[in-house]
Amino acid sequence: MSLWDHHLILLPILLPMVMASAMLLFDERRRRLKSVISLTAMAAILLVALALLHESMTGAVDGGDTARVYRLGDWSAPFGIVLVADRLSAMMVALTSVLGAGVLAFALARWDRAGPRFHALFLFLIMGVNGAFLTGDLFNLFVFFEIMLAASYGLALHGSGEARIRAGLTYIAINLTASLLFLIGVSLLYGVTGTLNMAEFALKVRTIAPDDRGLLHVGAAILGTAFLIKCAAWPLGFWLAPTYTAASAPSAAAFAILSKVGVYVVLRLSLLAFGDGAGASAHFGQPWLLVAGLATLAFGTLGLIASRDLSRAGAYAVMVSSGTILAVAGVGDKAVLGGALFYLIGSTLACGAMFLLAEVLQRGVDSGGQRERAVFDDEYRDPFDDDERNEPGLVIPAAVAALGGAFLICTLMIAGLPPLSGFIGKLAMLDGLARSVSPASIAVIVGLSLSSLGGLIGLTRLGVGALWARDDDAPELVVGAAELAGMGGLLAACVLLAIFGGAGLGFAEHTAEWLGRPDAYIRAVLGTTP
Amino acid sequence: MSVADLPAWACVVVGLLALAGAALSFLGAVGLCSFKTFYERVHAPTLGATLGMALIVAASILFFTLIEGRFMPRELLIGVFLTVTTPVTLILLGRAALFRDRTEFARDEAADEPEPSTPSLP
Amino acid sequence: MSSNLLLLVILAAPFLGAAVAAGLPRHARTAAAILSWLVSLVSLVSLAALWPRFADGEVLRLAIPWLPSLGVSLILRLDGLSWIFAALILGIGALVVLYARYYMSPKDPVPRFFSFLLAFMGAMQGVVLSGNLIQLAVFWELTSLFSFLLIGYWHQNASAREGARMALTVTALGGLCLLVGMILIGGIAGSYDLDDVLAAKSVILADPRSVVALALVLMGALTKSAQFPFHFWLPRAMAAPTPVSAYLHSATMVKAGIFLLLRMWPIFGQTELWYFVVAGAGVATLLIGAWCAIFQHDLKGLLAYSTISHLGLIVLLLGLGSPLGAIAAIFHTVNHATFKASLFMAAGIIDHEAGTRDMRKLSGLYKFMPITGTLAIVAAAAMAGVPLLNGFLSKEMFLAEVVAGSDGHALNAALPVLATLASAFGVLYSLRFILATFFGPPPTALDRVPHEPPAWMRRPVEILVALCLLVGVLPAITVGPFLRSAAVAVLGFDDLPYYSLALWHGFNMPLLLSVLALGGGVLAYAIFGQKLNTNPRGGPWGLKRLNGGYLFEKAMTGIVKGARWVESRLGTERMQPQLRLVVLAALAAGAAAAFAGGVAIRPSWSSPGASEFIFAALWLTGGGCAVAAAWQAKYHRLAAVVLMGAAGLVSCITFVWMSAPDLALTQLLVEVVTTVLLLLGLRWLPKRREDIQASRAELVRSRRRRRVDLVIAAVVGLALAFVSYAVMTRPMVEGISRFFVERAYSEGGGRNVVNVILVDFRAFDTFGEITVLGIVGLTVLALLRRFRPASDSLPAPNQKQARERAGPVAEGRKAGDALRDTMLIPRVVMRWMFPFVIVLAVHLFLRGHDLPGGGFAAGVALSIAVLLQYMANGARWVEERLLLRPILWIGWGLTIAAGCGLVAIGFNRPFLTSAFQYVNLPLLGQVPLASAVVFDLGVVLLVVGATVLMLVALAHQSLRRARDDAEAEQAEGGA
Amino acid sequence: MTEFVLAAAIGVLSAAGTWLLLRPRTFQVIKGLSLLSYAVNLFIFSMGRLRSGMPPITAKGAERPELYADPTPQALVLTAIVISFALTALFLVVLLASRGATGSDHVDGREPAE
Amino acid sequence: MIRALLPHPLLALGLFVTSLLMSGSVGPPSIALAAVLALATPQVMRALDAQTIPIRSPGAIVALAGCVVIDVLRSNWAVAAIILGRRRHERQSGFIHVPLDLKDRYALAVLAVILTATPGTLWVEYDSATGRLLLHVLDLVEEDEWIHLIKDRYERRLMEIFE
Amino acid sequence: MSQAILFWGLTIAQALLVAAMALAAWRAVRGPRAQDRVLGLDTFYLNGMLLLLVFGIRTGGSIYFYAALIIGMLGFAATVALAKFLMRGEVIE
Ligand code: NA
Ligand code: NA
Repeated sequence: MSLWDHHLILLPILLPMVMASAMLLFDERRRRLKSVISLTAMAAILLVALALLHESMTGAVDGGDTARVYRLGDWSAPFGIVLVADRLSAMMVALTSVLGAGVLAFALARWDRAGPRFHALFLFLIMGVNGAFLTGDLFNLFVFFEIMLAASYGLALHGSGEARIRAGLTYIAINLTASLLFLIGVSLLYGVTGTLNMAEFALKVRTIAPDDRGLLHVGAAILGTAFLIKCAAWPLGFWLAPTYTAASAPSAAAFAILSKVGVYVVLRLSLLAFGDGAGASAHFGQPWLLVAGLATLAFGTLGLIASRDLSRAGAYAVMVSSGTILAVAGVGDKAVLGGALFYLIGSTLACGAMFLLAEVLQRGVDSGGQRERAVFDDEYRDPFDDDERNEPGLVIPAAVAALGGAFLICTLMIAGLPPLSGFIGKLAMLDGLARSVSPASIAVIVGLSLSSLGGLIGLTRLGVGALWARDDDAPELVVGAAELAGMGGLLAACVLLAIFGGAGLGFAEHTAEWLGRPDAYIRAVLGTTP
Repeated sequence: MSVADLPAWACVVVGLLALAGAALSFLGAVGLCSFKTFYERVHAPTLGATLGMALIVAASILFFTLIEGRFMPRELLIGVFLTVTTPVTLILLGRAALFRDRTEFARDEAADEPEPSTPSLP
Repeated sequence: MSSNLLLLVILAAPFLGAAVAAGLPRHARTAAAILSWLVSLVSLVSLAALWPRFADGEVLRLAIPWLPSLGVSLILRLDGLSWIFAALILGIGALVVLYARYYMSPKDPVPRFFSFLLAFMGAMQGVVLSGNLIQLAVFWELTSLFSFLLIGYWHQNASAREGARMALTVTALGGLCLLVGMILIGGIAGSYDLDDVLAAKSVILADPRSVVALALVLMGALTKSAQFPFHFWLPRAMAAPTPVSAYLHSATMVKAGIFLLLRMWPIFGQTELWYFVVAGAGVATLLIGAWCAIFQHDLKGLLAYSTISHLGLIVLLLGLGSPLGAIAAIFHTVNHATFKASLFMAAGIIDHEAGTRDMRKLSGLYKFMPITGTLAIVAAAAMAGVPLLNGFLSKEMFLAEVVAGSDGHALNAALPVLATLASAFGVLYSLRFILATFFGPPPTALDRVPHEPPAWMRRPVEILVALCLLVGVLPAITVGPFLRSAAVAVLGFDDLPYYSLALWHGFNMPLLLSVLALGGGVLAYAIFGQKLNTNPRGGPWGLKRLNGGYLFEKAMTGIVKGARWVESRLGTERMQPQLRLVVLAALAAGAAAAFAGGVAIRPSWSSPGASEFIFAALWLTGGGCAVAAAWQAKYHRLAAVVLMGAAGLVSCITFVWMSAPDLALTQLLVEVVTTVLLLLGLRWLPKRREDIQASRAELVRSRRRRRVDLVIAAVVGLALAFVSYAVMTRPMVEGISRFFVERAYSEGGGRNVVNVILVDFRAFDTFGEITVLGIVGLTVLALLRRFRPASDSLPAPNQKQARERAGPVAEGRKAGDALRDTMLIPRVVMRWMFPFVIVLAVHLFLRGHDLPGGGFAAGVALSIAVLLQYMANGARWVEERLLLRPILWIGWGLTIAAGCGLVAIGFNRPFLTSAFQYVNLPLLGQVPLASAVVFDLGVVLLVVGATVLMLVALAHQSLRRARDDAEAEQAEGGA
Repeated sequence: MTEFVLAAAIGVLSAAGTWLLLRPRTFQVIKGLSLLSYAVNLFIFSMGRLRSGMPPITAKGAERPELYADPTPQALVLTAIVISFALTALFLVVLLASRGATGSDHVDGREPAE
Repeated sequence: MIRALLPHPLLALGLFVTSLLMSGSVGPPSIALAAVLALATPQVMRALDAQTIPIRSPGAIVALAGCVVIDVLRSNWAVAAIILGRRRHERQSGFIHVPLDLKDRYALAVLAVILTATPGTLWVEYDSATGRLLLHVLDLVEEDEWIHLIKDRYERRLMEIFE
Repeated sequence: MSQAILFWGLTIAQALLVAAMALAAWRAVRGPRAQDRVLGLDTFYLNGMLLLLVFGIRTGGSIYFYAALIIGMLGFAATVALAKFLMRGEVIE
């Protein structure tokens, strides 16, 4: 194993962090340099994620699935912190970098100038998200959650303005409370199991004294509540819509991955520690996931229908996506889970694109920044003050057609209609659900179908309004090349996912199957046979 | 040397010094509560901050010097810094109180009830 | 050419053409038309070329794998039924393209139109060529989608937007039902492959789920084919350009539903549900459509309702479940496509040339456009079922089938009557179409003189009308083989019944009914014609209330309103309820788990010593302070800050008491900084007074709210206390800590285990934690740069203003003297404390690895040193003297920490691997050198940077305000 | 009894914090979060069980690891303290910005409409 | 040279001792560290443009210190007595003005620290223009006596040391 | 006996200091004016620090020292800020 190959898993976390730190060392006004650095970082992470993905699928001795483990500080698990890249985490990192690259490209049109230090905050966000996906340690997960959230607070407020601040206040208050719950949960789990390592925790769940199991469950339940808040599960996710709606487009688009971090952790921990082999704790909390997922799905769909503008619809689409996956996780059927994972990829990209699109279509409503003094003299001035141009750089012709096409793809993806990848994911879930008839699966089938219809109704209403029925005094639709590249990249990924749907779905199903075998993960991390 | 091996005189001295210091400081706190006006109350804690503190610091230095078997005067640092910094606080507080009493802006950010018996102010 | 390639061409050519057309420039009308025409021809020729390749009953298949794990592949499957539908789609498509070239205005972006049209054509091909249930549903939804785009082509018109949305919503709803139905069928049959499914008929019918599946599939078919009660979208879709109507509503879109029914007919055609739903919907649609058509004034409206009626007829035929009915249905599908397409095109020509489609304005057009008029008359006659035309033949078969099946159900018995009635209506509206438009006095309400259209615009109509005649006269030769092949595909060889495609079957019941209908229709026109033509309302008599479109709009508005209502009821954007929910959810989750799992407490209450009592007294005080802080936080913020400080100190003492000196140090330092931060912020908060009286109702409400919150808070407290007590009284579990304690010195090089954990064992946590601090610093800066204080907190604080005025005033004092005197003494002390605090920080930093302290504590201590200078001397003074570059420090701090971790990689060890060594230095002796110290140095730098940044950015707000005020004053003075 | 006292302390701190967290004024909320983080810090700390006078500062090479107070929760608390400090500062600035932008210190940025 | 290296010798000494005390040991590493800190840290005082403290009479310092210690002890006793409730009725607290001749701010600072650290007296306000000090006294028996005490016992010695 | 004197001396000293803290807290709660509260906090800190010193003697360890030193050196920063806020309405000018 070559030098870099060994440390590959570190890069998705370290690279954005180092780049962001380096950006703090030079002048804020060197935009081009920053743009190049951030885009390069995203591209590099994508390559690394693909390499990790490849490794996770073929790295085992028998050429099969494995989890690559990186021991930070050279301390072995469960004592030190380990990073673990398996199919799921590598997939999530790859997804993050694709989304991140698209969003970043879009932001280069003008949004990265709407406030100071956008690139640094953005890279820190990526660092936090990737860390949350890769870490194999519960408390380190908390730390990465905080990195991600801290950056998200900055990005949510990026560009300032009353609406953002108002929504941001609630967002921060709720997430701070959730973080406290996270701490309570993790420490309680430590208190009864004596470990922070996820793999060892999974082992301890199996063998814990019956007397302690109640406390263990209390800890898991509180932790679960914290994660459900991040997933924006009903009734804990009302913060999502106002925050994402108010946030600047690139921030909101990047946030499409944040709720997925919550979803990821729920999947990871429930399948690792509370899977079939967990004895008396097997399938702990699963019914609640089902209920919360369905409620979220329903509420998100209604919210989508009720939305008055596209970015809000995008926010509810994020909720629908979370609800879908949670509900499916609540059914607890591995065959269905594969579809859900595939759906997760597509819906995340589509929700991200939706926010970007909403910004372009609703441009002119948002009134840039306010003239204010810099706090420090070395801090650059607000560029929106310098030039009143509000244009997104190079403007491309046929904007309406391009945006119409983009909107169409977004709608199809979010509503899960044929023929794009949103549909394939839904189809796979429905297909799996239809095979085993149970009240739960019927409820989820109905929920998925109705949410598709609701998504279609809501989005066509808004899209017709935004694209076809524009007021005469509404500004002409223009889209910058960078914006289109960002948006188009995300949507192209959705289309590619549909074309290579067979391979993608196969991957997702294998991943679900891998998640159903936690012993392999545990063995890779702890080096012992459970 | 462990605590059990401490000579009897040292035990007694350390114990009494600490007790006296604490008692003085406690007395200061009592004064803080029992005096009628702020300008009187502000004098009370100085008991603990000066002699009370000094006694306890002395107890500590003596104790650790004996325990460690070498001169351990590091608590002096605490004494010195406390002596230097406590007046700063008190001066500022007294100044603030005087100013607040002088001006009519009795109700402000740190809203509170007016002093029952404000003495004649200079 | 191989049949596989040809199959692929049939499907792919339209989509490719669509992509190319989309890329054509806006004005390339002719190019786009030629392209589209060529594309349809290529596909049509390919289709024709395949005709000889499947002899009776043979099926051509081409499978392209797509989603193997779901058993969903792209299967192109060509049988007789597909062929006839595909031919219809491509043939009429080619004619519509030709027609559209002349119909569309050069002002419109015509290439886009052709692009959509070709894409739609491809989607239809996909439906009819599907050899896989899921694939069928996919293309089905695509047809809905492209029809949406086509109907909404003139989206500047509100009616086009509404029509498009309605069509999409209804048909996509059906499509989703279809999808779920197909998934169910596939699940029952064990495969989505159409051939497998058709072969699994008995399995499917035996499964109870099949009823649900059938209902869902029918939902798809009926919505698509505009069957009652989903028929309303079709008339609204007439807002589309006429070529679209001619295409979608004669031969393609609406026929997809028919195609689906035909596909499912072999499986479900004989079931009860099928009969009641399909036949019931068919007969209702037949009658309602015909009845409504009678009253239309808009030519396209009339044709739209006529289409609905004819689709009802076909659906009714399929619903009857008899093989002959199915054959008749296919036959009528073909016939209807030809005459209806030509009629739509004719209506379009009239619209194009006369400028209106309103029959009340049109009159006597025959004189102006005799050829078009003749063509329209022939086509309308076919629609009315006049002999010698194709419409007559299939209607005869229809009537025959209705009569033949008129025993059994009451519905069956009534069918002949209803069918005749509907046919009479058909005659009536066909007559109206012709007579009101082409005959009578010359038109007066037109704003131009109508004339014949360009010849090539008429050509498609001529071809279609010729087909009507040809089929009408020579059915067996023209359409016989294709019909037979399609019938075989549906019914199979063995079950193919005898039928005759002849013009004359002798005098029989169907003929009688036909004659009755013709006569009745003419008679009705004679009586009611005038009244109908002038009917002011335009709506059908008796069915005004049953306006599906209106109800649909109502329903959609209702859904949106309902969703908003639910959103506001089941959701909230207010912070308090959300936080309450979060707290309650956590409580509920924890409680549920505790009750389910059981949490036992094993108290260990040994007799408490004096020390325990002191500890208890300490917390009695601390707890009291916390409660008092909570109590005071609303009206006495400063008091709350003070009391919180006290509670915090008690926590710190607890940490010392319970062997956690590092925690005590850190919390103490953080406490100081937090207090100052809060005080810096307090200045910008509004004054809050107890004496402001709220309304009585509000008081009651808030009291209730407080009571509830008090209960919640108490429960939270109890719960957390209970859990922590339960854990604390349990024996320690053997965990990872033992390892840390054992190895801290030997492998981490430090005696302070906590610090070794922080900078070595779990340095990655610290690495993340400092990143958080850095990020927050950046965010704070960003926020404060745009900070705008509320207007009432703009002026300098009262104290400060008064201070400048009042005080022991002596002559010759300047502004600021008072402050300088006040701060004289504190300033001296605070300034000289600076180096001492630095020494403290250095010690905290250096000893951290062995004793309480560490990078974070050192960093905060340094920040406090800077802070003291700020408080003593003011921001301006400090910044003139000290070089503060907090952002740079943050950057360097992070870089150093990361770089220190990266050094290990150079030695091929994992990130953050630390090394330590005892070095023997001259004079100093053995000195420990750990690489973790460098890491900790990064921590210090970052902490100082971030903390100073936060403090200073906040402090600068007052300065900035003063500066702005001064500038504003200056500006005013200058003006 | 020490355990009981500390548990009670955690209970009181968290109850007071929760009560403040649910109040309508931003300043109350930030104070609530601070009190809650005190409570949570003590809670985390208590997960390592209590031990007086045995800080995890070893001699050169620890002979009896079980004698020392559990260092892990202490390390966790330290991280938690730092993070909660940072986020308190952030929340403070946001609440100030909210007050500045909306003119109100209500958590919803507007006085409740009655 | 020496001045550049040691701008504030007294401060350096203080820092040296402080560092040693903080180390809690007098081994070579501690001394080295203390020396480095004592030499390096005072450099920041340059940035804060602190003037060097001119110390004239070391003897006076000792005298003053002794004086202060005695006064602190005495007033501790006095205030404790007051708190314990003796002379509750006749006792009167109040402000007095003390005209100061002292101008040096370090001297003033030391005086402020002494007065405030002594229980029973509180430095409240000083007006640099008039040199007038406002003092709060817990047990105000005789105003002139207090003024005399301050000027005689402290101010004179401080002037000896600083001016 | 001498050990007992030491033990009880220290115990009572601790008790007295905690009592002093309680009194200071009472002053901080009671007010009546803001300066009283700040003075209460200052006294609270002072007695807390002394408590740590006595605790150090009782346990014979030295871990209390830095905590006490920090209170002694830096604790006043918080009180200064409070006092300055009272006086000026702004902590940093
Ligand atoms: Na937005
Ligand atoms: Na005094």
